[in-house]
Amino acid sequence: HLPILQWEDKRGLAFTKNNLSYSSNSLVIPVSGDYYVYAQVTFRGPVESSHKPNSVTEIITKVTDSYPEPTQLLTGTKTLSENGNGWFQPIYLGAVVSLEVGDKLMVNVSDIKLVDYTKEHKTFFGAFLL
Amino acid sequence: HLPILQWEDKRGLAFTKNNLSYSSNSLVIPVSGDYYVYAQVTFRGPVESSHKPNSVTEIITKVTDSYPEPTQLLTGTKTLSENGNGWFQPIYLGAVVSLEVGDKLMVNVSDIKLVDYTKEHKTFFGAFLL
Amino acid sequence: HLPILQWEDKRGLAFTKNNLSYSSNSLVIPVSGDYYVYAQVTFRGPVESSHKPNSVTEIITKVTDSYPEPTQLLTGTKTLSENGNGWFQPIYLGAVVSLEVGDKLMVNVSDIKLVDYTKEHKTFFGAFLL
Amino acid sequence: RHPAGMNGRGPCPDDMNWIETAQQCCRRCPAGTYLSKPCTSSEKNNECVACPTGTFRAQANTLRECQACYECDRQPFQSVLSNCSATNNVVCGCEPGSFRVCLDNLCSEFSCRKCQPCTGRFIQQPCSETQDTVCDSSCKPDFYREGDECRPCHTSTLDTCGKECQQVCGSNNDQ
Amino acid sequence: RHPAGMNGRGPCPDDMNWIETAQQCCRRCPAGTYLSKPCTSSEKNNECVACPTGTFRAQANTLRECQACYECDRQPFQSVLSNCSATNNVVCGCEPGSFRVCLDNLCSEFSCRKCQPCTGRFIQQPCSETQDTVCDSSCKPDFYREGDECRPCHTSTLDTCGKECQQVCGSNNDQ
Repeated sequence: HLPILQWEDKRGLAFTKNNLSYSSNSLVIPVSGDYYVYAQVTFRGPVESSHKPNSVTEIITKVTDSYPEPTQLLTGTKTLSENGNGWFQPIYLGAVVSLEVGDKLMVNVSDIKLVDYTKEHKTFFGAFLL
Repeated sequence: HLPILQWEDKRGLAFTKNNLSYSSNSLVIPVSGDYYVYAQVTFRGPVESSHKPNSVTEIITKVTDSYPEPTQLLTGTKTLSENGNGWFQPIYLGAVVSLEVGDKLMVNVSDIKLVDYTKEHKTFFGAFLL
Repeated sequence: HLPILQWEDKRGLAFTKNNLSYSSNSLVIPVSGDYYVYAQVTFRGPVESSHKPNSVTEIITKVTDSYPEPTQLLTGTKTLSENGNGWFQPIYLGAVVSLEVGDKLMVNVSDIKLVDYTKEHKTFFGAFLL
Repeated sequence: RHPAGMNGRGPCPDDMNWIETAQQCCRRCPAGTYLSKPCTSSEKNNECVACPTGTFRAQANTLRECQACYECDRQPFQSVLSNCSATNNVVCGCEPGSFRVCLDNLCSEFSCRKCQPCTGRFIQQPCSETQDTVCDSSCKPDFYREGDECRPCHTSTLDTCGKECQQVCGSNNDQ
Repeated sequence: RHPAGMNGRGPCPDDMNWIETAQQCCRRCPAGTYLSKPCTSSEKNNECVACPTGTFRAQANTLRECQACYECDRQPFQSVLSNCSATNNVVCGCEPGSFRVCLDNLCSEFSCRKCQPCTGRFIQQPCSETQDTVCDSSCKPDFYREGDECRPCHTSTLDTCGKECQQVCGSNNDQ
């Protein structure tokens, strides 16, 4: 599977409320219902890495006890046309999904080395019950 | 007018609720109010087509009995700088709009052949009442 | 600081409700709580300007009486790989933030000359209380 | 299994899942079906319904819907290797005579391109699902090099037969 | 100060802020702390708590949390000029021997690149935080031009010593 992003859930702008909790890299759903789930990942390069990526991908995934495999809920994938020097590429995703209590939401990316983790307002992840 | 996208409204992650219904390619508004409306279309190419597109456009449109022409609510338009080989470009749109009972929401695109319809988590469309 | 965008708050699709008000280029928060805040800016070029921009940036910022400096809430920054001729680049941002009564929300951009203000459905800004 | 006590979940036996709404463990629905009505305390079986066409479940589950099948991209040279069934997603590939160009390192997204014919050259490696044909760098006998192509001698005429062509085909033209 | 009457805000003295929940003016928390409990009417001091590690407040405030520190990008040649403290955000820069390539006109985003060495040339301007070394366009004595490089004469051998090289180093080879 694609690498999973880790998130800050307390400091600065980050918070968890209405007993939506964050544990082992996922948002844990406290009550069944329809949620608006969203995430933005800012990718940036180039970084010292063997191969030059030709695309970046962000996927919001659901893991549940009711099924042994993760389910891909939302996907944003963009090819890169930037040449050698520095590039930035934000990908925003958001939609309503039906979730059950205990479901876990996480964010996978094509290459963790390309994620800009330096500022909290550039890469973020959240959900709210409708 | 620009071609209108058709949507799956029952299978997989798709659902309609709170008597928001889907008919003839549009979401039909059951009760007047403010809705957060959103849609993502993933475009991809190249495809066998006479001309090489230099941009892709996604528009969320409203059709209402009170006016003979559709109203453009939200527009995302991006020029393409990808060269010959395969490219991907997601466009996400979302905002609050005031809608009347019976209004119809639909998604138009610049070129239907460029829309990636292969996976439900790459191209999606929805709305919820605030 | 980066230039601040001005917004139309009455005509066309624009409206302010639930005593969320608009004054001196900002949305003024009437009651403390969690808000989903969003904005899309469509950038376009080239424009007659001394230097050729190599990136565009959109930032949703909070100004509050409780702190003398603005706080950056959400940032979308993208490098431009478009060559000489005309280009378009929409940036959408949206997330839940905790706000206090009297806080002011505004949108800053890297270069006001690059903002496509011509159509209300291409560049928009809003918030709603959860 | 889920740690006991996580908001009322008891540990379920291996072949059962905890159903929140029924507040008890129920037998899983087999692959190809989904849970339409959870089991009641009296008997242990859920009501499972077959996945509607266009959806699938590859594994036993207690989900309320089946996953929507992917579709193969109607791009040139793409083909359906195996159709979606109640228990398997569609599998897409490239038609014979074409190969995959991966768009990401997992190759979950790819386009298909025609294999190169190696006209006038020997084939070092035949075209495969994931790689174009590898042609010999030099031309076959009776073929002369023109740019990066190999042209058959018999098609060359006196005036089109440049230096390379004469070297290779020269002897034929004299006869 | 805030216009009076804006939903019950009275104008506060200069060193105080209006606290909505307490419906009154309270003294600001000093930089490096945030407001954990607003002052009650009887005395004027808020309860202020130090910013947890990884966060900071550069100015006096009546905010409910501190700002999260930025992090320096672990890209090549980037360095931490000063760490985040309770009162200052981290400051990132480029290691000595490298310079900033700004990605936007405010240079809030930048990457670091190695300074060019000017081998065989005099340095017109040394490398700085914001600019690469500026090399002289002509080569130093005893160096000859090869493409856009300056090569030392002693490394040239008879067969590698082209026209340029002979002109510059020619005399040395004869001795």
